[in-house]
Amino acid sequence: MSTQPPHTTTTDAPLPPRDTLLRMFLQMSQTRCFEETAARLFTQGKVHGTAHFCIGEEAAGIGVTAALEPQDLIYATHRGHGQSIGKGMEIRRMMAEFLGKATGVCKGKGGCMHIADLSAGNLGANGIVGAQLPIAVGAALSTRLQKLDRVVICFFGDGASNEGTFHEALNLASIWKLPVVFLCVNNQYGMSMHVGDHVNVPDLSVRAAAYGIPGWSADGNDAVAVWQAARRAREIARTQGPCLLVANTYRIMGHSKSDNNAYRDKAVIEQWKARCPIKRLRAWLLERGLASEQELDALSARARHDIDDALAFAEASPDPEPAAAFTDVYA
Amino acid sequence: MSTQPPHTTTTDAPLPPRDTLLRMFLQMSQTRCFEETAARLFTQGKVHGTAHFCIGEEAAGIGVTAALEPQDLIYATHRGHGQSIGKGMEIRRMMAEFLGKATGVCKGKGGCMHIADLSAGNLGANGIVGAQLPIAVGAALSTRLQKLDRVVICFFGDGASNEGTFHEALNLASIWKLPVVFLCVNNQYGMSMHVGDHVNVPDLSVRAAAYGIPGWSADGNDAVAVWQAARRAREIARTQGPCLLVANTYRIMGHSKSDNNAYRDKAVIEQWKARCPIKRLRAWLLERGLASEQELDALSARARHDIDDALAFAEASPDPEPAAAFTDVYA
Amino acid sequence: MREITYAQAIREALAEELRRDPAVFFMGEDVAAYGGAFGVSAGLLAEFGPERIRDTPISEAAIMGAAVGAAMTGLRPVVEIMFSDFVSCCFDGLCNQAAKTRYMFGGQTAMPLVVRAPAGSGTGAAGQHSQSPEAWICNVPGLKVVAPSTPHDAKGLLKAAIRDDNPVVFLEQKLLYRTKGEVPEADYTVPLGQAACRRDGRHLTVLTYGRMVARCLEAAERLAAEDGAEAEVLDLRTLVPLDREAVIASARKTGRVLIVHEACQTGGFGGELAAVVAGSDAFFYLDAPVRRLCGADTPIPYNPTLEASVVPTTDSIAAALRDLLR
Amino acid sequence: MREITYAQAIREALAEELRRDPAVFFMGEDVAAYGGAFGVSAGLLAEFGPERIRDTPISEAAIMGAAVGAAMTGLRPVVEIMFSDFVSCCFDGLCNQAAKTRYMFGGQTAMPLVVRAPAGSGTGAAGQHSQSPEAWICNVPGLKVVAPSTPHDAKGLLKAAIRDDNPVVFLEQKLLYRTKGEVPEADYTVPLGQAACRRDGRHLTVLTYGRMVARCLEAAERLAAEDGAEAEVLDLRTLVPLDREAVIASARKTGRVLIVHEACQTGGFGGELAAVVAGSDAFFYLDAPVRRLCGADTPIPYNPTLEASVVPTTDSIAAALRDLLR
Ligand SMILES: Cc1ncc(C[n+]2csc(CCOP(=O)(O)OP(=O)(O)O)c2C)c(N)n1
Ligand SMILES: Cc1ncc(C[n+]2csc(CCOP(=O)(O)OP(=O)(O)O)c2C)c(N)n1
Ligand SMILES: [Mg+2]
Ligand SMILES: [Mg+2]
Repeated sequence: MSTQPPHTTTTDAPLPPRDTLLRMFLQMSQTRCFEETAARLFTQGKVHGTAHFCIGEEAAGIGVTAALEPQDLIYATHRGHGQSIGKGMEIRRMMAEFLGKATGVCKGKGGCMHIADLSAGNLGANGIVGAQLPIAVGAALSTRLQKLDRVVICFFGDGASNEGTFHEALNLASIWKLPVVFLCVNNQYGMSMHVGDHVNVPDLSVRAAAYGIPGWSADGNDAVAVWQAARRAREIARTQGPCLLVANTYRIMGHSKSDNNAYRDKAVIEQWKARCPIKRLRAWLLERGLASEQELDALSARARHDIDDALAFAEASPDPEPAAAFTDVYA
Repeated sequence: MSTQPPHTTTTDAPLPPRDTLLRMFLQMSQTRCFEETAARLFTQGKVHGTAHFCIGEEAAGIGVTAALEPQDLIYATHRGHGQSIGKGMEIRRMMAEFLGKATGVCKGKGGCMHIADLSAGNLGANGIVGAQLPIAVGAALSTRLQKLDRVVICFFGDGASNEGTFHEALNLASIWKLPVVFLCVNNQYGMSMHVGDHVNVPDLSVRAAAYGIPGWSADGNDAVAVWQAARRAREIARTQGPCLLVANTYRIMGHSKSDNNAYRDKAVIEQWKARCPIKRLRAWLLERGLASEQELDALSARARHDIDDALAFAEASPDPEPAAAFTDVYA
Repeated sequence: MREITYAQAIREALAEELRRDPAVFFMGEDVAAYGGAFGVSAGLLAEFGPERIRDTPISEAAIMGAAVGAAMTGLRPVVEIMFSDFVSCCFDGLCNQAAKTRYMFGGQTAMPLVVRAPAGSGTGAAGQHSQSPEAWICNVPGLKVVAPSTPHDAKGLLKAAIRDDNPVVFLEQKLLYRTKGEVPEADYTVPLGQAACRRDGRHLTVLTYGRMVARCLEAAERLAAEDGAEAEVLDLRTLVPLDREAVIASARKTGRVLIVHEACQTGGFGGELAAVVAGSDAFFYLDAPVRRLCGADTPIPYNPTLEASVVPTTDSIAAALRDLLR
Repeated sequence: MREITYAQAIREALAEELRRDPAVFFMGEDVAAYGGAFGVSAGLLAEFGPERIRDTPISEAAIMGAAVGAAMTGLRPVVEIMFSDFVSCCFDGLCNQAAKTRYMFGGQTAMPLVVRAPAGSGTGAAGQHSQSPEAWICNVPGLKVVAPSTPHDAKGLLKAAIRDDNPVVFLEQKLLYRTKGEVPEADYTVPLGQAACRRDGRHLTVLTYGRMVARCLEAAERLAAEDGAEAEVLDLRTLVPLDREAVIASARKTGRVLIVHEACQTGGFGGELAAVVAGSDAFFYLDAPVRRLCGADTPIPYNPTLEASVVPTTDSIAAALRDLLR
């Protein structure tokens, strides 16, 4: 029920269909490109605030969202660009939100820490680490009470697993057997603290045992393995109740734009850069003959184009009207 | 490391010395008598507020405190009369607090939900379920930073194990390897909710696994078994770091004075009444020839006398001066 | 008209809304079989079953967060936080999630949830079970805050709160649970944001709410009988949004204002009331300083005499009224 | 005198107190190797080592609770809550434990702990990272609340807070971290509870604190230059305990009072200030309503223009001052 060797791509479980695989490749490329563009905008002083990049962690987000059905809901993290793109958020409106524009998915009022798109089944990102876990449980309760056939996927980080909300949420979901997958993206850091220092267990998925629910880990840099694990997790949630899936990966970038990584070994960062999940998926697709170089190049180009287009859209969009500051406080 | 059959008295571990055993018998009797008296005071309308009785759970408190050294600290629960008597709180001042008198251990300002005696190493009882866990961790951190040879015992209930503070406190103590024993008195109810309904695990001690610390259960109605387990827990805390010990027992009384037990089977209550830990310790002492009927009767009589004396003291004590309401807000 | 207690009125409101709207459900600690720590929800489990009347573990943050998640996905949760003091244990869910999600998400979602929480002292439960925590939550845009003083209002305001699309904190008054009052049998609501004038008067104004309303009325009667002065007593009923117009109009009319609440004075909601009065045109009609008579700046002590001494009493209110007339 | 930044001043205060008193230690998220989210504690780890400069997991309730336990057993913890918004995640530890334990235990223990928490908007961090939450905690007897506006005060008040035997919430102003000011090198403290008059004036009084002080001073200068009116600017520095005497004396002197804070207006601390003024003898000297100019009653929006529009600016303060003179 708890510790098992991290799940990597296996032939025991079904593989994603080809179109899913290609979409995953596209969305991972879009995510990477979105963030590289966003980082540039910071350097150019075109955005204020901060951003949290998931570069190198794309498989842990998109491997999951690709395994969902359209009616499923996600709750994203503050490092959620991949999760949001994967769940089908319009990239133009995401970029516009990042730039604080009126056309942004939150009308420019939430910014990149609060990107949400309820119409796409994305209940949002949260600025409060761990706050999303009980909220996701509420959405799963809603699913039960409304007798809907859907699951809720709640993303959170290794650091968030130390918040009290993690415990309360998993316990509540476990006794009510709610259809929710707790999806821990273990990128090995909670800001500057290494997972080895902030928890006293070698594998975060053992925490499932405290709630009597299934928990296991997957190689979070292997998009296909994540997809397989997420399919299984979704099925467990739908039919039995909650489970805890940990996608083990690594945070390549600093925590946020103001982080200079002084607390860790640059060599390790380089090692993980070499394990790029996008390159890995590309190689796997080529190896298996599921896609050609040309096809994949075209998808990369399309990703680039989509982001450029989104940026152009966002830049051309108007700022919110001054009065927008005062609306939406109450319904 | 985690689940094991509940610990009962064993000959593999040392037994409490005879004088300890007799003190345990005395203190368990005092506790019982204190609470029966307190309950009567309610019926007589002599106290306002509420109280939480540990009748039937005396072994889970006093089995632990008897295993401590004088310098050790405890953090008690709202159901903490036994824990407090066991830790050496003056019973007169405890009764006076219950009656809201100026001579009370908290000058009549805390009442029975906040009985504390720092001079006796009792950091208090808390009205907020679960709040004591991180506070106890802080006391353990203090122990470490001041290089003291003592441990902190943090009592809490089965219900409290679902508060976020439980999780945050155990995690923090585990990574810092602090000298603290988390002592769960599982009396099978969090107010009206049975432990089988509020957690999804058969044994609360499995929760230790989430923090990589030792966790096990003991028969909480067997004072000697609790003492043995607490000795072991103390030693682990002192030398290695935190552990989680669960004393399994049963709440005989309603949750508080206003509870009419409508939500549970009265027959089960009767079964557990028959498992009275005081009678059990008495029988065990006689069986082993460690005490005579006369000796034990004398201790029972002394308990009765101590409580009568405490009550007389408390009733003769003055109310606080009106001005007392306004002092002690700030140091 | 029939009379029922404040607790019954709340139970009726809950039951009627549960019947009316399948999206409404109710959860909290010991609310089902036990019927709630104060017995408010007794009987609801039998009628609505365990799916809609849900006992939760002792996990306030999970309760509040789950309410937010349910409210964002089509339901209308009502939750009970057993003592209002414990909103401290789910403060983030209340103040950063429930209150702000709609705004931060650009209006994408409503947040129809109600937090019922018994407030106030007088039960001998000491510092952590006796607070009047409204000031903690009245500076949080996105929340509404209600504090009914009668069975009639308790029912009507709770129904309005449940039908409201925003998070509403419904501060029940423990010591009022057993008080009786007239409550219509037909469906009605009391709109949020409207004060009620409980007593007309022209010499001074008392601004108050919750269980202090009754004491203020008693004090006003005493003042009328003994001093021939007529105090107007305004029961705010809703703190956020505040019925500023009613407050200002009454202050303007009488020129003398006393603010009474049970919560500690410093930083209490009475400050907002004083600021509304002293910052409005009513200022020009004031004949005396705007006075506050509030709880002492102490936690609530256990001893019953001390406990009673730290909150306003009919005597101390009457004295303050007299003082204000000088 | 040498000039250092507000952040450096805080760091110096921490370092000096850590050196002076072995009972002092410091913990929080990312405070050690990272040096704190705003770099305030950079370098402390090197000098004081990992036992006294402690990185914690992301567990605010544990941080706060551990501080309480340490403070009860002989230490003097200073903790950092990375953004003051997150006190919502340890609100019980702060408001029900740190604040009330001494009282409930009949004075058996002191509670010498300091909670450092950066507050305020202007960094583009939106609704959950930009609040000014002082009103949440100013109605909690047992707590002290400080909000320094200059490097000098930041250092002196923090040292006083660390030496105080009570729990002190030290609200740092994010946007002031890089501002410079004169700070003595010798040991000094600024006593809690004393306001500072930043500008003398006889026509009107501005009551303010934190980062609004600078804007109020600018607006006052503008008023003096353009309208020939002299505003007195009182920097409260400590909100609890409040320097009531200074507030009342200034209001009495000028007869016109403007209250300025960044936090949302409704239910904000400005209400307390208005109540103190309008409830005191100063009332009899007032020539105009007591005005508030505070943050809008909204969460903080992300877009920078919107963000700037919901808090008082030099322009809006100047306009309010002019208005008050009419
Ligand atoms: C309650 C709370 N505490 C602290 C923070 C500051 N903070 C934002 S992200 C973060 C690290 C979170 O780590 P993790 O959960 O592992 O997610 P990751 O950033 O690695 O994706 C921290 C400490 C916050 N936003 N909310
Ligand atoms: C934060 C909080 N939530 C709820 C309560 C109300 N309450 C007091 S004791 C209790 C039950 C606690 O159960 P458990 O931890 O098992 O301890 P027991 O009462 O069984 O000894 C509850 C719900 C409280 N005091 N504090
Ligand atoms: Mg992480
Ligand atoms: Mg229990």
